[in-house]
Amino acid sequence: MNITRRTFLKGSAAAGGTLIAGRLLSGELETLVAAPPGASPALAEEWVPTTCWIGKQDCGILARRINGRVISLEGHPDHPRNRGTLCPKGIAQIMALYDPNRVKAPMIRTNEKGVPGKWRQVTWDEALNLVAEKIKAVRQKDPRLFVWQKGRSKAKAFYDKAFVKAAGATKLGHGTYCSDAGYRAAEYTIGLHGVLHPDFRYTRYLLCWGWNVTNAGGNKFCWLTWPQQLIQARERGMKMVVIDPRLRSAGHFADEWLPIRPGTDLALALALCSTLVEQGTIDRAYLQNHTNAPFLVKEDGFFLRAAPEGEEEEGKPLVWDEASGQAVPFDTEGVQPALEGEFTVQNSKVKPAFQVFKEHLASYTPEWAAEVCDIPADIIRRIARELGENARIGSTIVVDGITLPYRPVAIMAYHMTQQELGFQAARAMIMLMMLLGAIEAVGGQRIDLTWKIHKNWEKLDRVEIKDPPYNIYLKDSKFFPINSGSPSVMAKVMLEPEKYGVDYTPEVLMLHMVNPMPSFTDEPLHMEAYKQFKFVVAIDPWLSKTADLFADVVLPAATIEKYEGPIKASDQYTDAVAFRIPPMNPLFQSRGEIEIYMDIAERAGFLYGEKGYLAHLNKELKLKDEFALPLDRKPSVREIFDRWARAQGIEEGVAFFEKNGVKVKGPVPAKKYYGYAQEPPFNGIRHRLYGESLLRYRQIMQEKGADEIYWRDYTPLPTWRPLTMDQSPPEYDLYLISFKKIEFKQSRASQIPLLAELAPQQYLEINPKTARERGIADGDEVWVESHNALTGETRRVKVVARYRESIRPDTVGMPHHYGEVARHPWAKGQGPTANVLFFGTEGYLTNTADATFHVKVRVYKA
Amino acid sequence: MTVRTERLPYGVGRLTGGWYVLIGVLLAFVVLGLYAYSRQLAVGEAVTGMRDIGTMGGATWGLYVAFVVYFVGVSFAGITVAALIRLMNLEFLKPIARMAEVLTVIALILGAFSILADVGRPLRAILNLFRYARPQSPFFGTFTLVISGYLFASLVYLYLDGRRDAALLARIPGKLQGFYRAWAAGYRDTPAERERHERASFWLAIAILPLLVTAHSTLGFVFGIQVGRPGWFSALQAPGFVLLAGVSGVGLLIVIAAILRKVLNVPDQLSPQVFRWLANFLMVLTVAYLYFVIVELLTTTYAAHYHEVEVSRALLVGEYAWLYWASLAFLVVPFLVLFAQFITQRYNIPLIVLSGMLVNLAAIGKRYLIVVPSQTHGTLLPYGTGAYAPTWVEYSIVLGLFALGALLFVLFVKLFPIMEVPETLVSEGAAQQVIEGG
Amino acid sequence: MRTTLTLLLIVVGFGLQVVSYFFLAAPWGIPSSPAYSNPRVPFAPTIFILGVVLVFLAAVVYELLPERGQ
Amino acid sequence: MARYAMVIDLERCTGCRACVEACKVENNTPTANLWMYVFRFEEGEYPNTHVWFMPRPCMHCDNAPCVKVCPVGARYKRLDGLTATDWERCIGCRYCEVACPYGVNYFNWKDPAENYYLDWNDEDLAAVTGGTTPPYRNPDLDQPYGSEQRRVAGGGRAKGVIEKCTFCVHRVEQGLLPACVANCPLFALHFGDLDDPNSTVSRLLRRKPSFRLLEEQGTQPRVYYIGGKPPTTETRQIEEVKARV
Repeated sequence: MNITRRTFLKGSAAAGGTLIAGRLLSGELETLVAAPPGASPALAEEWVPTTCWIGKQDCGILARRINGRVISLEGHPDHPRNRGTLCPKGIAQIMALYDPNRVKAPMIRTNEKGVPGKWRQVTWDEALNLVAEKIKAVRQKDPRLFVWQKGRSKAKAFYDKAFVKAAGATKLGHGTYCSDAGYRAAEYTIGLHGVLHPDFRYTRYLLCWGWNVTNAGGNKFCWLTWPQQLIQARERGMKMVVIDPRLRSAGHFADEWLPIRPGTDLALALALCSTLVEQGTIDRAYLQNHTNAPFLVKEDGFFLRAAPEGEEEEGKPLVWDEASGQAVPFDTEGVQPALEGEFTVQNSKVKPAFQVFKEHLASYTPEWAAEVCDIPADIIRRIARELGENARIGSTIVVDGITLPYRPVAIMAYHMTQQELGFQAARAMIMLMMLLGAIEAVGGQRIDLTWKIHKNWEKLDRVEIKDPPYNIYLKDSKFFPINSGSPSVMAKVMLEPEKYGVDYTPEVLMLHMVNPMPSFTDEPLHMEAYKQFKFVVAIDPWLSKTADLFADVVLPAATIEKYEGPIKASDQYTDAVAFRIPPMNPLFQSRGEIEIYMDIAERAGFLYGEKGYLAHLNKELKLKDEFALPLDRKPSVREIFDRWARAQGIEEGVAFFEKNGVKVKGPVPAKKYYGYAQEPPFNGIRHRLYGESLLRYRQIMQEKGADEIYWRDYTPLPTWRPLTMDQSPPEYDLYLISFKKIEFKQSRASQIPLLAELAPQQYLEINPKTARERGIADGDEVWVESHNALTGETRRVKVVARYRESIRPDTVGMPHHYGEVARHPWAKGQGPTANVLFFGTEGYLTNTADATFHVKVRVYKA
Repeated sequence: MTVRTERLPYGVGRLTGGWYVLIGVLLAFVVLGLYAYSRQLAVGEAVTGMRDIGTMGGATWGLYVAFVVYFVGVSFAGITVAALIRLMNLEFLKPIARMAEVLTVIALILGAFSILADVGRPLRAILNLFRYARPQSPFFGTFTLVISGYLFASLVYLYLDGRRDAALLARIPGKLQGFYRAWAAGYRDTPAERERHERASFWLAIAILPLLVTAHSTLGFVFGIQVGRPGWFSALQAPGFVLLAGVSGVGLLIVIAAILRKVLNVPDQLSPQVFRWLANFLMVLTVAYLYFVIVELLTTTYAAHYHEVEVSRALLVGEYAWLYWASLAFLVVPFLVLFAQFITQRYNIPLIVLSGMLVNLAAIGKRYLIVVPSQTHGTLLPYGTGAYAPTWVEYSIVLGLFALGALLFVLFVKLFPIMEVPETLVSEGAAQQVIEGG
Repeated sequence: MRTTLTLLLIVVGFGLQVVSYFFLAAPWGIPSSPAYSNPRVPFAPTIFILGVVLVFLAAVVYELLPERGQ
Repeated sequence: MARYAMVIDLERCTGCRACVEACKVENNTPTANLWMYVFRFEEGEYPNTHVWFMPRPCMHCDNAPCVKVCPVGARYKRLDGLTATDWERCIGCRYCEVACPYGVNYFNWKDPAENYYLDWNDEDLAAVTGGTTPPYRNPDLDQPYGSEQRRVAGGGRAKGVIEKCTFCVHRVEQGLLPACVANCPLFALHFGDLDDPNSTVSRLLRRKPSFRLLEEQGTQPRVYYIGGKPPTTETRQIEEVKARV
């Protein structure tokens, strides 16, 4: 896209003469950098549209290119997610593009593993052949021994999924250190793939629950889009209550700050639910018609069901019809289901699930929660009242000509599920919004960008818990029936396979832009486990710490300078799709990942044919008929995308994106957007207020002999219990939390000099009161020592203490970056990652195998 | 024709072993300074401890500027003393007049070099100041009045005052004879010439005194009219500069006079009376300056702005406290010593010299404290506290400048009588003979 | 003659200073355009310095210039 | 002639420092030179604390202390009100820097070519970039600007001269917004002509109360802040950047 094509031929002869004469006196005496005006050659300026390669939300970029050299990356004005702007990382990545400290060429290790690597630069041929040979061998032996691990997909995850499928590898992601517990809770409860975010166009009252407004993203987007929508909402008058042990994250956007004790969000959510029920501000119509709240629950905790109709089918759950005074299938026409009361049906006492919930909540009073969360009871009551008032239960609004319920209250919560009770806390928060009827209502609680029931809605309800042997991350096991595929679990399993009933140890590991050592919790655990891999290949533009310690081969990946896509570009209101277009040829010897995968697959013998990589590419991209890739010829990456674009009906093919970067499809209609706007609403599914299947899993786990620690949080209704970390001895008197800084995005940024300059060093945020009690001055070096309440293990790191009044006195915080890229001049001396201090083992995992970024620590002067 | 070998007075023209060693040592320091400066030119001023004010948390003016101020301050003494001698007819002080004038000239040269050491582009600085200098900048005064005008005036004064001695010395044959003859420029020491010189130097003195006050004040204005730096903006800044200039200049003059008294072995010419007068003068200047210090201290601690208080705190109890109190002690102690001598009327030259040295250390300290803390502390926007520590380059350059000054002084001493030559030292007869012989 | 020349030098010297300071150097007032950054006459500061030099040179002239008729 | 000014909406600023980075890349400023800086502030005591953010470009004062003290007229006011630095005339005395109450001046303590974060002296890189330092060097900065045709654009121009925020004079003259304003993800930065009653800045200043930093110093800054209050002596800087060369 040549927005303009300018030449810089300025400087008339008249002006030039006198200027040059003048310059002789002042300028030329001392060496100057610039050439005199008018002497510069004609400059060819081009603007290449592409997509950011740093963050998660893939903002649109226009790369300004002059004479073939990219000189700046600017926000793409048409891209709905960033509207012509970029975050600091997006801007600064231009330095990553040119960084001579990138992995320039394929490298093969020449020393032993477990220590910083010594490397031999080799040709692509040599490296690819070696990798292919190992993969071929392991696949012949047992494809399960091949583990593929990725940090984050930087576009639609089609080419990597296709590779994993074609290779038969076991895939591990980063989600268990992210928000998978929240995803699982939402998929299970509402059926949508996401966590919690508001409908900013209409929301008027927002619980900002651990949302790091000024530093981090939230559900679905990384940073930029959410704050953009937030300021618009606030300028329309939205109130925001911040629930967070630190105020720094929400900054001045907080109308009110509830400094909650870490790890107690479930308690607060339950108390808010309890108060809502007590004050009666609940959306009965929603609960009756769209949730399982009226389902009758027997004394054993399971639903009362009608007699089975077919052989396979379970009978339909029954509700108490107040009109007819009897139990009828929930979907009976004209039924008026009771939410409260106790009934006797078929000689057993039954209660509607809502009644069970109500009784469950009885003990979770604000006074009780005040003790647990350290938030005064009257404030909890007031927040509940404000929620109830702002929800305007019963009101409607017309959007796109459709009359929809209007419930302008919502929660923004994403990574707050990184806690021991994360899954249930997320469920309780969703239930809070269910009570208000805000789920998928206008201005209410949103989870996905559009209404689309995820396959996990069914799957998570029907997990078949198996007997051993299990796979390496204990899928369908009695340990973690709802399973998010945790690398920490894999590490633990690799160290003690018998304990977990696993009968093999994986041998070959492929690391794709992932750096588990510093980025995941429990670095020591991962260190031990990764030593066991016989062959490790890393695909990465940088020499990650993990690769430096364990990789046998490192393949240099390109950064932004490659084709990648298609990339979803919706900001939740405007739909669009974009592509990453190389603004330059890949720097050094680096290559795009798709090319690398095709080459590996080709050499390992699974590129072509019906079950080959190309066939899987067709499947993942839904390329059919004339658009399908031929299965006997290796295409160029551009060709793959060209076929995809044409298959989408874009006549110019990928050239459209090379010219425009982003294809804006237009506003997302209410029909696609709101679950309530479906016919029937929510496509007829009943949201799971009551988690009957969770109870079932609990019983099966008990039957199969799993320890209590695994099954205790499988409860049909979220249930509070004291936290494992609180069992640490009293000298470990502080909670450690970690947080994200706007400057960095995991391992893609902390070595970028422009960013590292802004936040050069790890530090500990500590309340001055707490610090002074310990004789710690602002800027002092301190030891932070964490304690594992179950194993007694302690770990410590030395960091600089920084005074912050805006953090709870019983809590200290550390940013979760640093220590990620080996041997980069700007990564040196950044200090330890906070992740060394967290534990990745039982007690510090949720019941869904997600990681906890909470631990008790003590802090003392170094 | 045999030429009588006549020795020039005060060891002029004769370099003995000790002098060679001294010159060698001074040269070595000058070379060190030059080496440091060459590093600074090659790498940039990153080799200094200076950094930007604000986000870099540094001081952008450091040791160099402190010494610009110090050197220019020292120059005060020479011309003032010389002018006072002239204006107040203090005949007994005549022996120190020339050394005072030389001190002024050398101090000004060092001041100019300090500026060149400080600026980022020295060549441009010289050129662009002549081309573009703006009178609106307080720096204009420093450049035009202090460095150019003051230096030129001092040179003129020194030159005219030296003509008589030059004429005397020109009678004695030797390698330097031509030089003396040129300096004398036909001076024959006739009564008419004497009278004319008296008149000229009287008017020069009259003209120089206001220039002196203006020049030192402009230097004060460099700091004093800056509202942006707490601790600087003060009407006291300019007069304070003049006074501290006097303190350091007179102090250094005492030290030099004492050294020359020993080295040239002239206890009679540089009589205790001279030192007594200098001691009293120094005492008066010191107590006046102390008064200023106290007034300033009271103002900035009593009812000052937050930012001023920040700077005061750094000075009084913070990072700079040791330097502040040491400087103050080095002013108070000499004052007490001098005052005690004044009261008892029993003067002790070593004590006076010690006082002179101490007040100079104090002056360097105070100059540093004027320049630096207002940059590192109390910034008007809430930048963090800054820090500045000079590096070896800065120390070496300053040391080199001192060595250069000493070297110039030594060379002058060896080139020209540093004190007025009494008639008796150059016999009329011998001179006549030489002239006839020539 | 000598006195005249001396006085002339002083007057011219001060004159140059005043003229340069107020009229030849950069304009006075709050700078609001590039004009304030340039002397109105090139090398005006040099003229000022010349003025200072002339004033003091007067003393040299006064002393060095031979008496009339000598 | 236009009368350019910047309006900063503190209510919108999230302190992300994207403006800082946009400036650094656009103007090719060397290591540690933050022409645009964003303060992150904390006030009060737990739990009654307030956290806020304040961008700090050059104020382009109308009564600029730096312009007044510049001994050689290298720092000057352009006709459009931008406070410019002619790096070809600057002698590096840093008087502007000590005179400025805002701390916006940055001196080239080193040869800029050796002060761009990384050692760019790399053969493989030179093959692609032609050896420019930094590789993202912006050629627009090499032109003279204004009717006076002086060298005022960009940073990292020469060792030993002062540099500071130019309001992106090279962009403004082409009718573009300064890089920080153009990029601000929260649209907290605005730039325009105060003489044009319909410009965003004029309208914002009419609609909302504003203040300027250290107004009492009489500097008459051209940067206006809306939606907040100036920092007080109780305002503490957190997460400060103390980058040094």
